[in-house]
Amino acid sequence: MGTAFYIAAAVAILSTIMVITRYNIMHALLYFIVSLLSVAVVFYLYGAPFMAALEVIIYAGAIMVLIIFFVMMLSLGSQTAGDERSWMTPGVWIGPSILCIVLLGELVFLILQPAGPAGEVRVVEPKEVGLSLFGPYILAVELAGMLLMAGIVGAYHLGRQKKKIVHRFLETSES
Amino acid sequence: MINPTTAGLILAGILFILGLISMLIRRNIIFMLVSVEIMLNAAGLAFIVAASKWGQPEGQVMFMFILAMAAAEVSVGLALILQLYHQLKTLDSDEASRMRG
Amino acid sequence: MEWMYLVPALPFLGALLLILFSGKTGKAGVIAIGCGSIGIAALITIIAGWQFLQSGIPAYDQHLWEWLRVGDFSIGMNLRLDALSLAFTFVITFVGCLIHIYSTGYMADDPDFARFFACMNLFVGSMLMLVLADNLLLMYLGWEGVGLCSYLLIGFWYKDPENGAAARKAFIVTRVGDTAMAIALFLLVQHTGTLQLSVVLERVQTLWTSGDETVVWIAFLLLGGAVGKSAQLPLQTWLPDAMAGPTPVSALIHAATMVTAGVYLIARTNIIFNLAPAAQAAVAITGAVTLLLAGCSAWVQTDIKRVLAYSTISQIGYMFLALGVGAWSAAVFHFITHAFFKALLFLGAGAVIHALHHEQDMFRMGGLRKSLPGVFLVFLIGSLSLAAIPFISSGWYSKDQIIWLAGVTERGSSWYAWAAVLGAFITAAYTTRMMVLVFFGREQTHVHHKPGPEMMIPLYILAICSTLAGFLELPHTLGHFTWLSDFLAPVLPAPAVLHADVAAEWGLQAITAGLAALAIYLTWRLINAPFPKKAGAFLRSGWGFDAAYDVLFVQPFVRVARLNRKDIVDKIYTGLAAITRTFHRMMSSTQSGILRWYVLGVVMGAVLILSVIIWRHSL
Amino acid sequence: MILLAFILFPLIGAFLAWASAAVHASLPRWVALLVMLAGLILAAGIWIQPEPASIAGADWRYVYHQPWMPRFGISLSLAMDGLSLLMIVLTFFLGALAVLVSWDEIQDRTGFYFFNLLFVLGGIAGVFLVMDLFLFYFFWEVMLIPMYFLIGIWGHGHRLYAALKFFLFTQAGGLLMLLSILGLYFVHGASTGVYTFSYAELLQTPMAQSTGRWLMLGFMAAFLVKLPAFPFHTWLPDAHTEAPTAGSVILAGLLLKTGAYGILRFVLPLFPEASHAFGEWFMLMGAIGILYGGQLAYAQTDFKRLVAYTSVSHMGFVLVGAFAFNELAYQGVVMQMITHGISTGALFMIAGVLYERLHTRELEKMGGLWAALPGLGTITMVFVMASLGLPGLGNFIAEFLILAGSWQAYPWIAVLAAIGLVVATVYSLRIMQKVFFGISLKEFKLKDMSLREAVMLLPLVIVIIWLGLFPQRVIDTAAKGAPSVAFQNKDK
Repeated sequence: MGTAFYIAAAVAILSTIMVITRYNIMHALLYFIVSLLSVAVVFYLYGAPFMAALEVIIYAGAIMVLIIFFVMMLSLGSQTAGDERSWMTPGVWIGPSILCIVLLGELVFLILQPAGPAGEVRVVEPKEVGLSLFGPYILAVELAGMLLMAGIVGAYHLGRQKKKIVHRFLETSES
Repeated sequence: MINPTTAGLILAGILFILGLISMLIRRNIIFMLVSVEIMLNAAGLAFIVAASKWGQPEGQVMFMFILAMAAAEVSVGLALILQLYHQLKTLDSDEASRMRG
Repeated sequence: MEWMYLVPALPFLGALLLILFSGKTGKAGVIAIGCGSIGIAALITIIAGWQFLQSGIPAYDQHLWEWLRVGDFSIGMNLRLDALSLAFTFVITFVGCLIHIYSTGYMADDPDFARFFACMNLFVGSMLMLVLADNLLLMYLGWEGVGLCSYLLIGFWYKDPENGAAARKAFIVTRVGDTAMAIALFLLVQHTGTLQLSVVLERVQTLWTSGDETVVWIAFLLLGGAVGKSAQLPLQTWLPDAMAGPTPVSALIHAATMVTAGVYLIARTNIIFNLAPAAQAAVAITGAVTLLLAGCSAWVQTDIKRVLAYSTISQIGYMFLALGVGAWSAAVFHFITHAFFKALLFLGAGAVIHALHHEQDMFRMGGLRKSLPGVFLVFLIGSLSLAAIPFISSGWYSKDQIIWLAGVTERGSSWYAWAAVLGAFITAAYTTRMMVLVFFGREQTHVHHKPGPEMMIPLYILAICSTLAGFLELPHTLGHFTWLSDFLAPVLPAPAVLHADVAAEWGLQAITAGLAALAIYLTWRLINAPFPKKAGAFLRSGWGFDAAYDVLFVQPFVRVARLNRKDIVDKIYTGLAAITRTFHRMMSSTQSGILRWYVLGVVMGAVLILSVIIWRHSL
Repeated sequence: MILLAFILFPLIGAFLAWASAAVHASLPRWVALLVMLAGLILAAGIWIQPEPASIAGADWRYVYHQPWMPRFGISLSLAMDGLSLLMIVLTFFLGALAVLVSWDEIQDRTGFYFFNLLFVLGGIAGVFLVMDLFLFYFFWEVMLIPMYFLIGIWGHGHRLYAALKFFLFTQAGGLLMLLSILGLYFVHGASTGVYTFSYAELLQTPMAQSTGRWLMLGFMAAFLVKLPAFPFHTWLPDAHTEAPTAGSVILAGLLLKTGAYGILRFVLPLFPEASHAFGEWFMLMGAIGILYGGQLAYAQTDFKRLVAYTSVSHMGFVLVGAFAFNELAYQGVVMQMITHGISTGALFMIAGVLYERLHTRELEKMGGLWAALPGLGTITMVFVMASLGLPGLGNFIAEFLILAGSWQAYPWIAVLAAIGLVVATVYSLRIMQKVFFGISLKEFKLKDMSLREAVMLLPLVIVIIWLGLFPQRVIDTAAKGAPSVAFQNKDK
């Protein structure tokens, strides 16, 4: 495990911290892209070059850009940042942080438990991945395809600008 | 020196926890979506590390599924946020609490 | 004798008619039905009694119908006429008839005339059922029936809540005794398998020997029933309060007949008591103590009817004493004379009360000797009997027999005899006090209207009877005439006299007579002497029994009832409901709709699960 | 077939009554009354006619059997013996009176009201006749739900609370019974290979001691709640108080009897061993119920609530008698079921009559009514006396037999129960004092009983006196329906 990993890991952690502390959503998203890129480096270091490429292309490229465009479309200006500032008072941090650090401690403890022989990093070729994807996991692939399809349809349906629909339950509770 | 698997998993854990903290403290619903993405990504990292430890392709296969799911989730999630924003004129998730028991 | 069933049936029928046609028959109709049914019953009794005496059979049974039969256990609606029941039936119908006639005058102005006669008829019917029953269950029917009528008639003037309270007290206190009696019946059913009196008494003798535990229990429980009905210690408290009823009721029910039901019961089951010496001793002690305590209470009363009530308790104490020493026929003898003279006294008192517009306080009476000479005369005759003035009063013959036998029978003791003598002294004292206060001295309340013939004629008849009834039996000292005990002999065994000494009897009679005379003299002289206030109040309240029962039983019951009105058990279920509701609220409040809280829940769950894993791992 | 008629009469009548409401609002009353009278005549006819030869070696008078779901061993199996016959007569007698009671009281949605009323009665008739445990549970539920509506729709102030409480209590008990029925079904199937709900077959189920005891407790749960026994009685005062008069009459007169009937018909014969084992405890429970119910009855200020607690007290006698295991007590229990139905039903009717005149049930607001209502007072007196067990009235026979029988089993429990007689006197006389005696608070100008009220109360008076003086007819009939186990001495 070389220096490259530690640098990439440090960048990933730092940028993620930046993500969760920003008030401006644009800044946060850009930091998240940095985080994703460094995680892609880590993927590469763990012998998954194809996955690293996918991480960059789909996650950082497609998904993040989708969110960024979405944010831009809603044109959330400084008002949101102000909201964010007012919501994220230091007091809000304390409880969740303690809880999560406890959780992290437990995770680390479990990870550090000796389990099996410590192996070196082994490269798994994209070919192998492809073979097993379209071999034993073909059904899962189909399902993933259907999920994406459903995502498209759902997004289209929900995203349509139609006249304001108030759900009947919401309506009754309002009255 | 800790071995690569442990190091990778700890990194995944840290990233996941950071996402979780974000999830807990944010009220802006877009940020919450992003937090979910952070956590999904961390989970994917754990799979990759595991794949490299055992030298098996299954970990990477799982990552691909996570990727596909994240994509679908983001698209539907964003559409929902859009609707919510149109109806409530805010992104505060606490405002969308009318379906309480 | 075949018409015997009509004796109880006619009063019942009369009561039924009076209830069904209440208010539609007019006063004459009510009188015709009420008095007529009892009168005919009395006639039938006399005829049946005559036939019975002629036939010489020990008992006449009449089977009406089968009441209930479960397996081997069978109870018939059967009547049985024998010497004992004939004596009681005669007194009941005869005195009952006279009191009915008297009531037509006494109650003439009452708006509930018909109801009064319905209840009275019902009472006579039940009482006849009680004495004519051939089995204990049927006797129990009459037993409770007279209790009901007593309740109805004590509370006859229902508008006053105090009368209602007195009525309920009478019913409830006697019910306590009745329950004891019921348990005795269960024991008899269990061991003898029947309640038919003749069979029970037969089997009892083969099942147990004298003093066996079970038979003693049975006897004690029967005694419990008897003391309840006959107002003996410790259940005597209801009788003085029962005077709240109209005076004819007091005369008929609370003096002449119903209260002697206990005497009848014990006399009827004399074989059982014979087998249970402890219980029989308890009967005697109950009688002796009661006659003294009640006599003392009678001494200090101000209400004329309460004097008579306590005197009744005391006189029944004499009967119990007689029963307790095995002088069965003496008890019945005293019952007969007492029925006459006490009915006479009550009716006389009623005439006084009626004449003075319902004034019952003796200290507001006085001097009535002149304004009510007829009443004075009969009252005097009754009082002489009550005070047991030798030779000319029936009370003397019967009471003297008891006093004598209490000392000399096998189960007797000189203590009993002395208690009885002392009781005679007290009796003479309070009787004199009553006479003096009511009829002598200065007239304090003016007489409004004199009693009419329908009231006076029964009084005269009773006066004659209470003089003549004494001659049914004469003591050894006066020729030893024993017609009544001979007549009762098939049912009631003769007392086991240990040492019949005529000289001693003379002596006892002399002492008794002397004490009575002394009592009369002292009372006459000291009528206005001051009496210690506290002791007077204590005696007047009947030795504090009422207060004690109030604290011991009534108050706790009422208090618990009041506290627990809402039913504490329900709290378990409402508590359960409240807990469920609280859970519901807690669970429902977690569904706040705020997303972050849900996430927090997930996180906490994860922490928890991992903690468990680590904990198990580290084990 | 005649047995089917007893169930179908009320059920079909129920629908007819509902339908006839569309024609005229008062028509359902007549339909209901006719149906009930027809049933009563039929039942009385069976009772009067000489007994037919017993069927199948048992004491059955009539048997009707029709396979229904043979796959699960469920059949439409009806049978009538002396016990069922008496209960059926009582059902139709009180049912007819309940219709009369509701004549003027119910003016709202009469069709649906009489539909429910008749449906309850149909369910009760079913419970008394059915000899298949599956159908027994079915009818057990059938009588529950219309009763819920009767209380919940036509009741007084807190009717919804009372109805819900009634429903929850009885339903909880009923579900435990269902569990036990299923348990018995499978235990029987496992040991004999025959899976059946038939009562006759299940009678001889061999089972382990502990199994039998648990199953018996399941059955008892339903019956104790229904009876109701202390400490499961608390639904009763609420339900009785809030129900319309006819509802109270049916509740007290019939529904409670299904619990007692269940004990006699199912618990004792199906689980003789367990019944003997737990007998003393259940008797103690009954004795506590007698005293506790009496104590609480004394404390009440609401007329109907008071009467409701007297029911608790009186049904305690049933429990005491049922587990005494001898013929005296058994006959007493049957008598108590009938006489309690009549006397308590009558007291509820009287409460209803008073409510129609005074518009209150509070005892504190009554008093001195004798002057205005001597007729009603006389009748009340009869039933108050019945309730305290005056000899000459039916209740005395019942209580005497129960106590005499239970004395032979456990004397100390009989003593406790006998103390109940004193308590009964205390609370019963309180009714008379508070309602009819004492000073009247105001000058009541009330009319005494109307013809309709006389017609519904006088038969009850006659019957209660008849039962007190000539109980033999009932005893003879009931003897032909006694579960044989009831006579077994516990020593055997």
